[in-house]
Formats: sequence, C-alpha cells, structure tokens
Amino acid sequence: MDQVATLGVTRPRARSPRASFWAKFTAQPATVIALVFLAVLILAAIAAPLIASLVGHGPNDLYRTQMLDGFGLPRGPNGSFWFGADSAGRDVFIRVIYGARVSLVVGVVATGIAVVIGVTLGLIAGYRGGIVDTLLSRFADVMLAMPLLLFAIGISTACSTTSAGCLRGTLTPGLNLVIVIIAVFTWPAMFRIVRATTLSLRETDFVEASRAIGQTEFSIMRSEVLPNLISPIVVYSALLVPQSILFEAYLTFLGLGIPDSTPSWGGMLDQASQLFSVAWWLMVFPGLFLLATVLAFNLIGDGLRDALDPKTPRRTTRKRAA
Amino acid sequence: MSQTPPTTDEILRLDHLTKHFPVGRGLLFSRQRDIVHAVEDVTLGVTKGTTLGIVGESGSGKTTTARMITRLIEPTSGTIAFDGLDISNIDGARLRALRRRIQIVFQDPSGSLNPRRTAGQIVAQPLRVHDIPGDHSQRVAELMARVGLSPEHITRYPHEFSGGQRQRIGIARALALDPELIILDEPVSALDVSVQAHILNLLDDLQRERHLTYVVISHDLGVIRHISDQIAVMYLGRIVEMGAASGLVDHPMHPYSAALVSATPSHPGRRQSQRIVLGGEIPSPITPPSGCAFHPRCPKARLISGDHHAAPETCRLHTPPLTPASDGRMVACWYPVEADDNLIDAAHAMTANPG
Amino acid sequence: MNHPMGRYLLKRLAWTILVILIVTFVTFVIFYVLPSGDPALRFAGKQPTPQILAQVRADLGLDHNVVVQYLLYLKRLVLGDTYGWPGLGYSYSSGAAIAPQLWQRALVTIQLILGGAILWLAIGIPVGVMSAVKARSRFDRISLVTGLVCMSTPVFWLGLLLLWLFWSTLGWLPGTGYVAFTTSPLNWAAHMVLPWITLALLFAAIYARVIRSNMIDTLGADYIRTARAKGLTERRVIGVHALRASLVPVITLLAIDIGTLIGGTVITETVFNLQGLGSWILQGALNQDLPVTLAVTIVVTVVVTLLSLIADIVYAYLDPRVRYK
Amino acid sequence: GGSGASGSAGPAKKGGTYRVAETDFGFSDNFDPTGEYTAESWAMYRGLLVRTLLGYRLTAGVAGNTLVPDLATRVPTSPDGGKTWTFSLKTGVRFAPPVNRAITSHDIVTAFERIDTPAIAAQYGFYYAPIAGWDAYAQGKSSTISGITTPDDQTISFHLTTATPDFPYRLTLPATGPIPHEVAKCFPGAGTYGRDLVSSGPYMVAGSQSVKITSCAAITPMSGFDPASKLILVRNPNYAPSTDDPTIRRALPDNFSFTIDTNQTDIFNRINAGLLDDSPNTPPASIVASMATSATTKQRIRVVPNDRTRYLSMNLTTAPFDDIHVRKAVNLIMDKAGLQQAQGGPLFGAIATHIVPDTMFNNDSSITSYNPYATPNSAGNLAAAQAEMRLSKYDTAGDGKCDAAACKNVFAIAGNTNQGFNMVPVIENSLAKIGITLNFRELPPGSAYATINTASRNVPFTSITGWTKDYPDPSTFMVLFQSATIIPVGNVNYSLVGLTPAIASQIGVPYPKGATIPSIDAQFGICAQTLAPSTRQACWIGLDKNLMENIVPWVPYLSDNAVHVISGAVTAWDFDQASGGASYARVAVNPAKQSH
Amino acid sequence: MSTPLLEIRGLSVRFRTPDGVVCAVDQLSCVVERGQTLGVVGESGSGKSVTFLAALQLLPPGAAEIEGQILLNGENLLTRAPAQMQAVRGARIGMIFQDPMSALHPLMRVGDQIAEIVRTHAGASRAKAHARAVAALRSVGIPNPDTRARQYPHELSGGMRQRVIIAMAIVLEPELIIADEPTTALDTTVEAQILELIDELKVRRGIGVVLVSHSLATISSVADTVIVMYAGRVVEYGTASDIFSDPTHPYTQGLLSSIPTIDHGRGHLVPIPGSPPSLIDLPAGCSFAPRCVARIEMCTTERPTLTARTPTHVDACLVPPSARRITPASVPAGTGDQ
Ligand SMILES: Nc1ncnc2c1ncn2[C@@H]1O[C@H](COP(=O)(O)OP(=O)(O)OP(=O)(O)O)[C@@H](O)[C@H]1O
Ligand SMILES: Nc1ncnc2c1ncn2[C@@H]1O[C@H](COP(=O)(O)OP(=O)(O)OP(=O)(O)O)[C@@H](O)[C@H]1O
Ligand SMILES: [Mg+2]
Ligand SMILES: [Mg+2]
Repeated sequence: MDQVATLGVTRPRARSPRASFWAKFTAQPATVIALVFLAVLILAAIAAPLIASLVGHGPNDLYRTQMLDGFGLPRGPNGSFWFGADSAGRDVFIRVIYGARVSLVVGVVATGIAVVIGVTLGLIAGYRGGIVDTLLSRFADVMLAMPLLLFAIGISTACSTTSAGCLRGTLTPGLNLVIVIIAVFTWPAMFRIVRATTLSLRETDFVEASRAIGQTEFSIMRSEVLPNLISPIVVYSALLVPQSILFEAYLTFLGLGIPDSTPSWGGMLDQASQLFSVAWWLMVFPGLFLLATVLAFNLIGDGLRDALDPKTPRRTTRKRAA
Repeated sequence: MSQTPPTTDEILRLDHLTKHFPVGRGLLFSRQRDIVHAVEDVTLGVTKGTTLGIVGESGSGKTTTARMITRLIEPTSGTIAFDGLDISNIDGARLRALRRRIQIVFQDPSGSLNPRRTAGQIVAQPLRVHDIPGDHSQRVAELMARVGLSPEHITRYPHEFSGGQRQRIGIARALALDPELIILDEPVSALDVSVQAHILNLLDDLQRERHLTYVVISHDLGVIRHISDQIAVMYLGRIVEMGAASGLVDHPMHPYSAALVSATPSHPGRRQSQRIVLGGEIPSPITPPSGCAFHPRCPKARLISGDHHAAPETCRLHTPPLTPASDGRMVACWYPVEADDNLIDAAHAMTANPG
Repeated sequence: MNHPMGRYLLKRLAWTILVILIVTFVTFVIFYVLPSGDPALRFAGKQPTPQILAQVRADLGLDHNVVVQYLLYLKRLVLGDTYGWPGLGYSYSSGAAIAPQLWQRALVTIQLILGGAILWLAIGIPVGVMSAVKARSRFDRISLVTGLVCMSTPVFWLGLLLLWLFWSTLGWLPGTGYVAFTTSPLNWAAHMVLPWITLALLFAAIYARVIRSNMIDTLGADYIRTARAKGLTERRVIGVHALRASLVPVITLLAIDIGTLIGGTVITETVFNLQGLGSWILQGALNQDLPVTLAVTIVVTVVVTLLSLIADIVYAYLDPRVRYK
Repeated sequence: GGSGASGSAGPAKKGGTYRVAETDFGFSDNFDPTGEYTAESWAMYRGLLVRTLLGYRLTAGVAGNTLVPDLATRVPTSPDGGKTWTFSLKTGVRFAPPVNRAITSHDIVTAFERIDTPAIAAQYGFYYAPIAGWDAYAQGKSSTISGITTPDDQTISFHLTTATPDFPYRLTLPATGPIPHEVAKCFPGAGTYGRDLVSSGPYMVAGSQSVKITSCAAITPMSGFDPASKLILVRNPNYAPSTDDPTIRRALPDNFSFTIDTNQTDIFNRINAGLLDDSPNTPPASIVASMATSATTKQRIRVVPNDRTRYLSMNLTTAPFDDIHVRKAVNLIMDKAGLQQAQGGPLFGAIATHIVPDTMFNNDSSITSYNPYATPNSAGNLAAAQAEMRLSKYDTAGDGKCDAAACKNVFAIAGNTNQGFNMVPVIENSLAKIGITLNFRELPPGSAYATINTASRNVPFTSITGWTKDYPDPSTFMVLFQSATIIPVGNVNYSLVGLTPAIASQIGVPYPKGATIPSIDAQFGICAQTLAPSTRQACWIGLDKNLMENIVPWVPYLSDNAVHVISGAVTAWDFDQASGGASYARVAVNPAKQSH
Repeated sequence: MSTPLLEIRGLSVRFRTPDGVVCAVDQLSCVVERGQTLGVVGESGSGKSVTFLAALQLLPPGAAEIEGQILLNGENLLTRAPAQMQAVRGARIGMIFQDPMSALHPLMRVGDQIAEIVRTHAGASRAKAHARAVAALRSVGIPNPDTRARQYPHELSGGMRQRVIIAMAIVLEPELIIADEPTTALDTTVEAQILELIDELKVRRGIGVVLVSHSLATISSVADTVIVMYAGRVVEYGTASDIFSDPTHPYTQGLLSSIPTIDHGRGHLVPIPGSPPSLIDLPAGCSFAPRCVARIEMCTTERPTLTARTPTHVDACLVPPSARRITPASVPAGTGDQ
C-alpha cells in the first residue's frame, strides 16, 4: 500500500473550489447588497407590466391634464406619481421600472456579444500568433482608434431611416442597434485581455504537454486553454456590463439610442438635461437608478475578481520559489 | 560523419541536431533580428532500456534538445531518428503515432498540469486523445496506483496536491500510452530533497519494470549521476563530453566537466577539499565565443598557454569536434584534462586579479 | 542607437498614417451611405430644385464617387487648400475655415483635460498610495467604495447634478460656457471648475484603484523587502522605492487616457457648453458637417498615436528594462 | 406683441449695442444674400443691411405683411395684368464702405444676374424664372437677361413671360437687393459674397471700411464677421435716413452684435441676467414658464403669431394613408391640444385648423373660424373618427378601428428634439384609438428632413414638419402640393399630392394600384394667375378648404407663435412679420441697463 | 566567555490566517559566533526564512506574533522600536536574499541602490557614498565596478546581481550577514563562486554568517555549525561534522540518505516517507513522528525537547539513540516509496 496515502496527506484539504468561491464572493457585505439590489431590480423589470397595472399607469400613458402645466411642463412627485411626471406627462416611476429592462438587457446582451467576439478572436490571435495575431490585433487597435461616437451616430442614423433598418432588416433601430453598436466597440477590450492571457497560457507546460500527447491544436485551444480563461473572462465581463449600461445611457442621452417610446434611463436623463432647473425629479430618479445599477455590477465585478483571484488572501499554501 | 556508429539496439539517435531561434532584440528601440544558438550540432545515441543524462547549466540547450526530440519544435538542421526511423520531418498521423511512443515529463509539476482538470482527467487525457479502447477509468486507477497515488486522488485538482504528488501525476500521464522513451526535463529540481528521492526511486522502478528508455535532463550532476547510465555534458548548446556515468564523473576529461564535477557538492558527510571555481558566467548563446565556446573560462587552456589571461590560439579559433577518447568516452576539447593538471589553482589565478 | 530609433519612429508614423487613412475612409463611407449624407441639401434651400442641388453638389465635389472624393480630400489635406495647410476645408454649417477653429477648440479641450488630469492625479495618487499602504483598513474600504461610486456615476448625470446644485440652486457659479483665461482669470476658473470636477472624479477613482493595486503588488515585491532590510526609513521605502515602481505604468495609462479624451470629452463639453473638440465632433456628426468630423477625427487619431508613442518613449526612459529586454 | 417701450427700461433712445445670441447662425448660404434662405438672416438683411425695391413695414401682424416702397419710389401696378413691372429708384441712396457710391438700377441688375448664374446656386432663384430671357442667360446664350431693362440709372423694368401677380412680393426678397458689381465679380461662387457683403442699409459689417476693393486679390473678409462665432454690425456712414421711412427703420442702437452660444439654456439665462438682449432661438418652455410667474419678467416675453403652420404629414401613396377616410379619421382623432402642449402650451401657438396661417389671408372671417375637424377641446373625437374609419377599406371589421396589417407598425419619422419626443406618445396614443400603430424613428432634424425629402424613401407619416411663407402670398404654402414640386431629392411635397404615374416612376416610388391621387395643379394655376387681391384671396381660401376636405394631406395642429425673451435693457422691440424674426430696425436698448 | 554575536532564545512566530494559526517557528534557539557560519537547513516551509525575517522585524507588520529574544551582542532586538530597527538593518546586519533578480529595484541603478545605504546610515555625501558603493562592488569581485555601478539590474547576469546584493549587505561592514538561500537560483559553477565569496568574507572580515539553505550539500560545504529545522522546530543542532558525519536525529538521517550524490552510482535512495505536516494543527507529540521509521509509542504523545548528545551536539528525539540509526545499507532497495 502507498505510504503517502496511509500516512495521510497532512496539508489542509482545500475547500471545494465552488464552496470557497462562494465564501470569498459573499464575504463582502457590499457584494451581497449589490446582489440583492440586482435581484430586486431584475424582478421589478420582469414584473414591470404587473407593477404598471397595479399602479394603473402604463409606461406610455399620458396624464397631460393632471401632470402637465399650461406650458407643457411636468409636475413633480405626488401620491399617485411617486417620481413625478416627465415632459410628455408620463409616470416617471413606471418608466424608471421599465427603464431597468433596457439597461439590464443592454448590459447583459451587449456584453455577451462582445465577449463572444472578443474571446473567439482573442483566443485565435493569442494561440495562433504570427500573422493572424498581427492582423487581428491591428484590427482591434483600429477599432479602438475609431471615433466611436461618430460611428454610433452614423450607424444609428443610417439604420433609422427606413422601416426595415439596415443589413436587410436584421438591424432595426432601437435596442438591437444600440446593443450591436456597443458590442462592436467593446469587444476589442475583451479581445486584448483574452489574447494576452492566451499568449501566456500558450507557453505553459500543460499546453506543451497536451501537444506532446498528440492533442490537436484546436482541441487544445478549446479544452485546455479556454477553461483557464474563464476567470479573467468572467471578471472582465462583469466589469463590461456596467460599462455597456453606461454606454447605452450615453448614446441615448445624446439622442442616438433607444427610441423615446421605450423608456430608458439615458433617454429620461436626456430629457432632464433640458429641464433640470424646473424638474429635478426627472434627473434624480433615473440617475440614481442608473448609478445604483452600475455600482451594483461594479461591486459584483470586484467581488468576482477578488473571489477568482488567487492573490487575494485566504490562501494558505505558498508557492515555492523555483 | 557521426563518430559513434549506431548500434542495433539504439532507440534514439540525434545527428548534428541544431536549433537556432530568431529573436527580436529590444522592444522599443530596435527590431533587429538576432539568432540564439540554442543547440549546436548535437550528435548522440541512446540505447534501449538505458538512461541518458544530459547535464548542463541554465541556457545550455537541454530543454531545447528535449523539445526537438519530442517534436514540439522543429530542428533547424540535423536529424532525429527514433527506432531507426527518421522522425525529424514527419507530421500528421505519423507524428500522432510517434506521440504514443515518446513522452515527456516537465520540470514544473504545477505548470504542467492544467489547473482546471482533475488528476484523473489529466491522466486519462492521453487515452482520450488517442481513442485508446477499453475502460479508461480502470486504466487511470491502475496508473495512479502505480505512481503511488490512491483512488481518492482521482477527483482532486492539481492545486490540492503537493509538489511531489503533482510530479507523480505528470509521470502517470506520461506512462498512460505505454511509451518506449520518456524524456524527463528536470523532473526533480523543483522538489524538496526527501520528495526528490521518492520520485527518483519511482523512475528507477518504472524503468526496470517496463524496460523504459529515459533521457533525463538536469543541471544537478548529483541527480544525473544517480539515475543515468550515460551522461552528456552540454555547454552553450554543444555536447562537450559524453560517456558512461561513472567514468565521466570520476575522470572528467573536458575542463568544463571537471569544473562541474568539482563544484557539485558530494555527499555532505564528506567535506570537499576544494573546488575549481570558474570565473565568469556562461556566455550569451546569441554571441557564442569563437572557437571552443568554453575557452574564455577554461583553466586548462591557461595551463596550456601559460598565461592567466589568454587561451591558446587553437582554442580561440577552432571549434573542437566531439571525438572518441578512451573507454568509449567522447570529448570535444583540444586539450583534455590530464591527471596531474592543477585546475583549481589555474582557475583561481584567472579570477584572482580580474581586469 | 540613432538608427534603430529612427526606424522605430518611422514605423509608428506609418502606422499612424494607416490608421488615419482607414478611419477617415470609414468616416467617408458612413457619411456617403447616410441618407442625410447629402450636404448639398443644406446649401440648396428649403425648397430646392434639382438644378440647384446638382450645382451645389458639383461645387462641393460631391458629384464624384466616394473613392474619388476621398482621394481628393487626401490630396487637399496633404497639399493644402485656399485656407492654407493642412487642407481641412471649411465647415459646411458655418462656412468658416476649419483649421483656425480647430486650434481654438483644441485649446478649450486641452484646458479641460489638463485641468482635469491634474485634479485626478492630485486625488488619485495620494488616495491610491494610502489605500495600498493601509490595505484593508477602514480608509481603504471607504476609498474603494467611494471610488466605485465615482466610477459608476454617469458623467452627464454628475455634470447635471453639479450644475443643478451649484448653478441653479445655490447660484455659486456663473453658469456654463467658456471664458478665455485672458478675458478674466477668475471667470475662467469659475467656468472650468465644474467641468474639471466632472471629468476628474471618474478618473481619480480609476487612478486610485490602479495605483493601489500596483502599489500593493510592489509592496509585496522582493526588492521592497530588500529596501527594508537595507534599513531605509519607511518613508523612503514607500515614497521612493515603491512609488516609483507603481507610478511608471501609470504614465502609459495617463497618455492613453489623455489621448482618448481629446475627442472623448463630448459629454462634459455638451453638458457644460464648452466649445471644444468633443462637442464639435458631435455637432459635426449630427449636422452632417463632414469636414468638421474628418478634421477632428484626424486630430484625435494623430494625438492618440502621438501620445502613445510619447508614453512608450517616456516609459522606456523610466523603465530601463523596456529599452533592452 | 407689438411695438412700444417697456416701462422699466425707459424710453427708446439712440445708442448702445443690441446683443443677440443664437445657438447657431444656421446660414444656408454663408450669409450671401443671393442664396441665403433663412428667416433670421432675412430679418437681419431687411432691418439692417439690404434694402430692396419693395419692402414691408417691419412690424408685427397683418401690417407687417403689407408692401411698402423701399428703394423704389412707390409700389407699382402692372399695366398688363402682371407681366410687366416698372420701378423708379430713389436718389441719394448709397452703398456703405468700401464701395461708397450711389446705388443705381444696374446694381439691381447685378443682383439678378447673380441669381441667374447657376454656379452661385441662388436658393430661391425659381421665383424669378418668369422673367423673359432668364434661361438664356443662365445657359450662357445671352450676356444679359433680356427681361430686365434699365432705361436709366433710376429706372428698372421687369418683363415676364407669364402673368405673375405676386411678383412685387418677390422683389422684397433679399437676393434682389442691390449688389455692387465691382465687388460681386470677385465672388463668382456660391455662398462666398457673404464675407464681404456691401450694405445698402443703415448698418454695415464692422470692418467694412478697411476692406480694399482695388482688385479682387486685395479683398479680405470683413473683420466683423466670423461665421463660426460672431457678426458685428456698426452704423453705415453713407446711410441717409431721408431716403428711407424713419417710422419704419428707426435704427436706434449704434451697434448690433450677433454671437453664437451653443447652449440654449445658457443664452436665456444670459438674457435674464442682462448679458444679452435677444435671441432668435425659441426659449425653452421651462424658462418662459418661470418668467411668466412674475409681472416684471412676464413683460419681457414677447409672443407674436408667426406665419408658420406645424403639421403632421401623411403620404398619399402609402397604406393606410392612401385612403382618404383614414386621413380624415386621423384628423378627427388627433389630440391637437396634446401636441400643442408638447410644443410648450398655448403660448407657443394656437391650434391650427387648416393650412395657410390666418394672417396671410388678412384674418379673413371666412377662414378664421374654419375648422373642418373640430373636436371637443381639440383633444380628438373618438366617435367621429371611428365613424370615418368605418368608411375606409382598412376597417374590415367595421368597428371603427383599422384592422388591416397595413395599419400596424407604420413607419414614421419624428425629430429628436424635446418637443419631437413629447409629440410622439401623443400621436401614438391618438392613432392607437383608431387601430393604427406607428413605428416612430426619432432622428436629428437634419437627418429627419433628409430622409423624408428623399422621395424614394416614401415615408408614410411625419411629425417633424412645419412650413413658413417666403412672402405673404398663400401661394408660398400652396406650392407644397403642386405636382411640379415633387423631385427625387429635396422634395417638400411630402404627401405627394398630385403624383402621377410618370412622376412616380421618375422618383422611384410605386404608384398605388387602382388609385388616382388627387391633384390641385389646375386650381393652383388659376389662383396664381388671379390679379385682383380679393378674388385672389378667395381663390386661395377655396384651395385651402379643398385641400383640407377633399385631399387631406396633413393634420395641421399648430399656428406657431414666435416667442422672444428680451432683456430688461430693451427699450423698444417689434416683430418683423414678413421675415418671421425680431424687427432689428425697430429695437432699442438702454446701455445703462445692460450688464457686461 | 564573551557574548555571542547573535543569540536567538526561544523564538516563536505565529501567523493568524483565515484557516487558523500558523505556528511557523516554535521555541527556536541558536547562536552565531563571530567569524563563523551557522548553516540552517530544512525542507520548504520549515520556518527558516521566517526565523530570520523575524529577527530583523521584516515580517509583514501586524501579521505575525513574535515571542522570544533575539540578542545581537547581548541586546534584544525585539524590544527595539521599528525606527530603531532601521539603524540595525543594513548597518549592523546585512541580508542576502534568494532571488537576485527580484531582490533589486528594477528601476534604480545598482550603484545608487548600494550608495543609498551609505547615505541613510552613515549620512555620507552623494559622491562619497557612490565611491563606497563602487569599492564594495570591487570587493565582491565585480570587474569594472565603475561602469557596473551605473547599470540597471537587468543589465547584469544572475551571478553578478547576487554579487551586487552581497556588496549591499557588506558595504557598511556589518557584524552579521544573513544569507537566505543565496545560491538556490544560481547555476552550479556560479553557486561555487558565490559560496567562495561568502566564505572569504567570513574569514577575511571576521563576520558572522547565517546561511539558510534547503540543500544539505551547500550547507555542508561552508557551515561551521548547523541547525536542522523541521516544521518550525529545531530537531538537531551541532557542528557541521557532528551533523553530517554523525547525524543523530532520524530526520537528519533521512535527509542525508535521500540525497543523490556524485559519489554514488545508480541505486536506491532512502527517502523519508510522507510529507511535512501542516503548521496549523501540528501533531501532539513529535511533529516528525508520523514520518519517522524509528518512532516509538511515546513519539505520538510527547513532545521531545532538545537534549545534548555531546557538548556541541543536541537533538530533539525521544527514541533511544541505539534504536534510531538507519543506514542506507539497512534498507533494502526497492522499498522506500512503496
Ligand atoms: N522559443 C525560444 N525563443 C528564443 N530563444 C529560446 C527559445 N527557447 C529557448 N531559447 C534560448 O535557447 C537557449 C537554450 O535554452 P534551453 O531552454 O534549451 O536551455 P536549458 O539548458 O534547458 O536551460 P535551463 O536549465 O534554464 O532550463 C537559451 O539561451 C534560451 O534563452
Ligand atoms: N505572512 C505569512 N502568513 C502566514 N503564514 C506564513 C507567512 N509567512 C510565512 N508563513 C508560513 O510559515 C511557514 C514557514 O515559512 P518559511 O518561509 O520560513 O519557510 P522556509 O523554511 O524558508 O521555506 P523555503 O525553503 O520554501 O524558503 C510556511 O508554512 C509559510 O507558509
Ligand atoms: Mg531547461
Ligand atoms: Mg525560505
């Protein structure tokens, strides 16, 4: 019998990776608060029509006689309009709830697309190296050098002028388009990270070992390299989500994003920018929700990084200097 | 013009194997291309069932040689023959087939294991890749047991193992395909002494059991001496001396081997009298010295020239070929060490008044 | 040393030019395919006749296909035009030459960015260093959370909030717009302070974070232990040894940030009504003012690449490892 | 509105600088009068820089739309039913520096030659196409325009190929003002003369006197004008009030400064703070609302009905608007009061009930009360709309709601301004009641117009649209419905009234199968040829009603008011009804009340 | 007898970690004499580095609890305030670390890094400090010290860098040098150079040296006295010849028999079974007991204390001396690991 086994491995048996991940992840109260906030927000966003019907105000219902004055200016919060009305006479509270849908969808979907593109290309560039890497990296560089806003304006205008949108109707203005624009301009960041990590993974002995065993390059990429990219990808995606949410708000703020009939925080803030001196509620409520949501995602991103980063304390084993 | 004729039971033969790496020098101010002469004209043979130890200091080209043998990198020139077959240029299915017969174990036991896979998955990986029929889990359990790991280890991740255990996993993986030749690149240098001994014993047992052939690479002559039948000493990409283990250690013929032997602490119980302390460090493989690459540090050359600061012209201008010497030894030196050479003092004299 | 350096510079220059070519060409194409991309419409009156449209198109050179137009633009850019060199043409919306306006607006943007950068460095460095030195302390936690809040605050919202507070409500500040320093230094500062804060808060948070993590890494480095073993004072260990190593990577970050801000202060400029490059490129894009858009694009690209070159050189100067490797 | 000094600032006196700021000059031709086609620049030209043969009283209301002689000695009548028009010029009218000479009939000819030079691309040159020999000159077949004769320096005659009763109005447009050939010849391209505009009015561009006109090469731009930031005007030393009517052009301030400030809110804050005096930009409702709360600030808000109609445009060729019952139903259901509120409430305009603003019909009683689609509180009438909808082919279920697929997701364009955004839900909510859902795209105004005026895009519904007269003749509205105005790009007949299959194929629009699109071309022709003012007016009123009841291309919803906020330093202010802007010739400031 | 140069008495170092208290050093005592080398050996994690980092108060502040006495010339360093410790570090005790690349500040010239010590401790002028730095570089055998002083660490080879670190440690002529694995990262021939240099310093300058290494061979070639550490404790302590020729503790014996050396050819090594214990919950008795071939009942319950075997040789083992000795010969080949 094996003596090593009988004598017992005396090093502390590490907790299962998942358990220790959760323990670390939920160690910070801020992360937990962020999770709870997001959970509530997601529920509210899903239940938006329900809330609207409970309150009795739809997101595009107009209450102009009640909530607008003779100059068409909105009135502030009251008992039935908790967050006041906007300049079209709509219920800001309901629109803020509906706005969460846009932010969450944009944040998640745009990031998702950017991650898929960034990871795929980053993996290929980092792993293949050579001319493929040079071309892809340069392409990403050029994308980063593009005056993004300009192209956002160009693309969103170009796609808004026919009922079909652009690219034969696959890209209609509004949410879809905003998501695509954001994804197109955020993937290079993910690309760079994945590429850099892949570059160093490519040199590791375990990749070399797989090669020595006779594993094909594609399968090495997929099953050896990719799984090791998961934690940077997860961490970075979590940080891309709030960026995408803000990006949508910026685009819509500049009048390039989501159409007005779809309530979005950026759009509401755009309206508020003209009226903040007379209608503070237009600025404060959507702004606070935007801030809180972005903050929550940032906190979660931070929490993920801490939890997935082997450098955070909670490690008991020390790497021996070679 | 290989000096040693291939013997029939030779499983591996390298002929004039050379590897040059082109490198860009300087990130910012220059894009000049330099050549790293990582391995230069290496010729050697390994007999079935024996161990060849390659020893040499950092950067002397040991790993590069190993990676060429396993075809992880392409040689710049020269040939590699495995079991009589030239494998220097094969690819595709033939290369895959070769991969089953030659395996490699890496130095850093943690780096060579994918942290995202369990020990069992790692050991089963070669079986999976080569679609070996049969019950993989059964085979994995056997392999794990053979390298001294218990079944409960199968589902653990690499970070849950100690260094020695990780190296066992690496060895189990190498064994999975029943290879004939295993290249071991610094298999124990990252391990503590007590663990190191376990691994060396394991390797020894496995070799005897399975009639394996090893090429073991290490910078520790003690380890090499312990495990090898034949030793090749590398310096700056070249083999400077090669021969049976005991003979080489007891009577090194190349001045570098002599210095290496004298600098390697012998059994701690026996205090060493004095070492040949070489001056300077191993030169850059980008600009290897002319002639004999060792000549700038060579004490013997000083003995020959009679000048502390100059080597003889032969050494400076002509690269010594690896030539057969007594008792099957091969040495690449114009003036091999002789019994009465006082290299200690010569070396001391070289370093005493630098500049 | 001269020769390889020169080659390197040439290479970077070639890359810059290539990027400019690509970016400007894409700009051209986007404007060309834009339905509203026919600038002739704005010179043809509210009920244009086809003849006038054709005439205006010919006057503007819009009667060529996009590639020819692009090449003509490049030709004028390189050889200069009636307004001098470089030939950036005139704005479709104001009819005024681009170049003088460009410098005027660049000046505003530069003031905005530099002021902001000074502010965010002045906040970010001390906070980052303090947080790292007292890692996981109360101060560290508070500064981390505050930093996250700053990073999560939408810039336009912050701007509006500040305006609402200090301008509409408290009346402490004189409002938006730009007042030249030469006109009234006090007024200049009063008009710039909110934009600076708006711009700086986000970056201060980012920089504090980066510096904190660099510093923590550095403090764990062996050479810091060496410095302590040498008996140096803690002040010197942290203030010289650790800080130096932690700040070097920040140089690159700073150069890149300043570079991207050159065209990226749109929001701040829009909210605070500053006539800088950022708001100009937005106006240009919205008004189909192609020459304005192109000019700002070119400037931004040049500045970005130039700054990243400078960053590389400075980096190499500060970190000798980069020079060799 | 109206003239008259405001109490607190004191009586209107000479002197001071009248400071105007706007977010963008928005010049359409770089301030070159030959092509410049924006209301604000016309107000500047007419009041300050460019005198024309005929002009207006530069005041608010119907009076401001009345022709008066300016350079001409009187408003002529045509001896031949509108084909010949002859003017004699006043003497002693001189150009400002650097030209400094008397203005003659040849300078008017120069102006017309510029208009008729294709390269200069005069933007409303089409108004002069009836002049004999017009095309020949344009095509270079003739070196003069044969239809314009100058028997002497003080006389000029226009000979037209067709009777054009409104031709005198066309001679009030700034492009026809005198231009000195010695300077103009140096500016042969479009939009170039604006930098060296030689004034004939009471003011001139600052720095005019320093421009050398010895040769074309010597001419430099006038220093007072930087198109990107400012336009400074000073008194023209050669201006002789005796040649003018001082009750019209009072010319009180010594200087005018027009500057750019891209932030609209900022502009009005500065006006309130006395740092500026006026702006042609419409103040945001929020500012007007807050000013309206106090009596002292309220008197600084000036509201004048402008001759401008805002309307929703329906495309006669696209479903479901190819059915007149649908178009009528839309008119009946539309919550016009909501749209009015979206624009800022009643202060910003009265609810429009037909096409041409009432002032242009001299407030004729037969039209002022005309409201074919009256609804309670102008908020829409569901019953009436549904009744109308039932008549349409798209209501197959007969429930008063459009149930065809054509009514779902109808493509529509809106502006992305705040007002534009506010209108969208009002329109959507209204149309939803009759079963029409819209797929609105909010675009920047430039893109929005470029989209809808590209005929081939065939946009079914538009909410950004509005129209102003060029001169106070209803024809300037009715052109919008002429089939001749349908062009591929730059089309303003958004409804495609009068589209024929031939035109349709030419502009790339499918002609609706089996339908006949109504035309007003014949009726337009009759009205346009009518000389007698009262018959002519009745004719246009008939056309307006015909359009509203039988063609229904629009939902007119607002007769715009011009809303101006002026500073406390303004001692006299008036509105130039003809141009649709502040009457700069009739304003005054009290410098002592201005802040700096 | 005069006071020893450095005496450590009953040093214990404990770290609080989320997983429990790590007892890195437990009741350690030893002595370093002037002109002598104390060799410290033990496997990774046995507490070698922590001991001497604690002595210099270089452990991360707040993390460690330190008990015991560290007497430098009779003065207890542990009672010194952190600011006073600075005067000791670098001036009176020089420290040499393992990894020569990372132990030098990558952005500072090596000359400046040495001169800095002189300026801080001796308050010397810039020029004088530089001159001393150059002299120190020369004294550790760096050719062209003038040029080298102006270079950055990455421009030097590994051996050269280690010399720089040594120069740094000796520039103020300290009484004691602590070298923590100074040659582990170096090649064999370079290691020989460095060991030679340290030896020479000891002899020529009469400095006390602590040489920490996990390599018995290294220690054996330079140390005068040796302590063998296991799991934070000293298990054997004596002169080099005591330890290497006549090891009495089963752990030391095991270590010695595990080493492959060039004196022996192929054949089986006799390794110590098992692996070191976690320092968080050490076994109740002798911490080596679970791995000890010679263990007796008592070992698992009672903790051995250091007991003198000869006047210069102590060990901590409960097994009667006669029952301990295992020699390579006594273990048949082919067992050991299995
Ligand atoms: N991919 C590569 N590109 C460039 N140079 C390389 C590459 N691989 C190895 N080298 C260089 O080739 C030389 C020989 O390297 P190799 O790794 O074979 O040495 P080694 O004897 O294994 O050294 P060590 O003991 O440090 O592992 C070294 O100088 C190394 O820097
Ligand atoms: N800051 C710390 N916090 C917690 N545990 C620590 C800390 N520093 C060291 N340790 C633990 O103390 C023990 C002794 O470490 P030490 O560095 O002294 O070992 P060593 O004998 O020097 O080993 P090596 O040969 O690897 O250098 C180890 O188990 C280590 O994990
Ligand atoms: Mg190697
Ligand atoms: Mg250690």
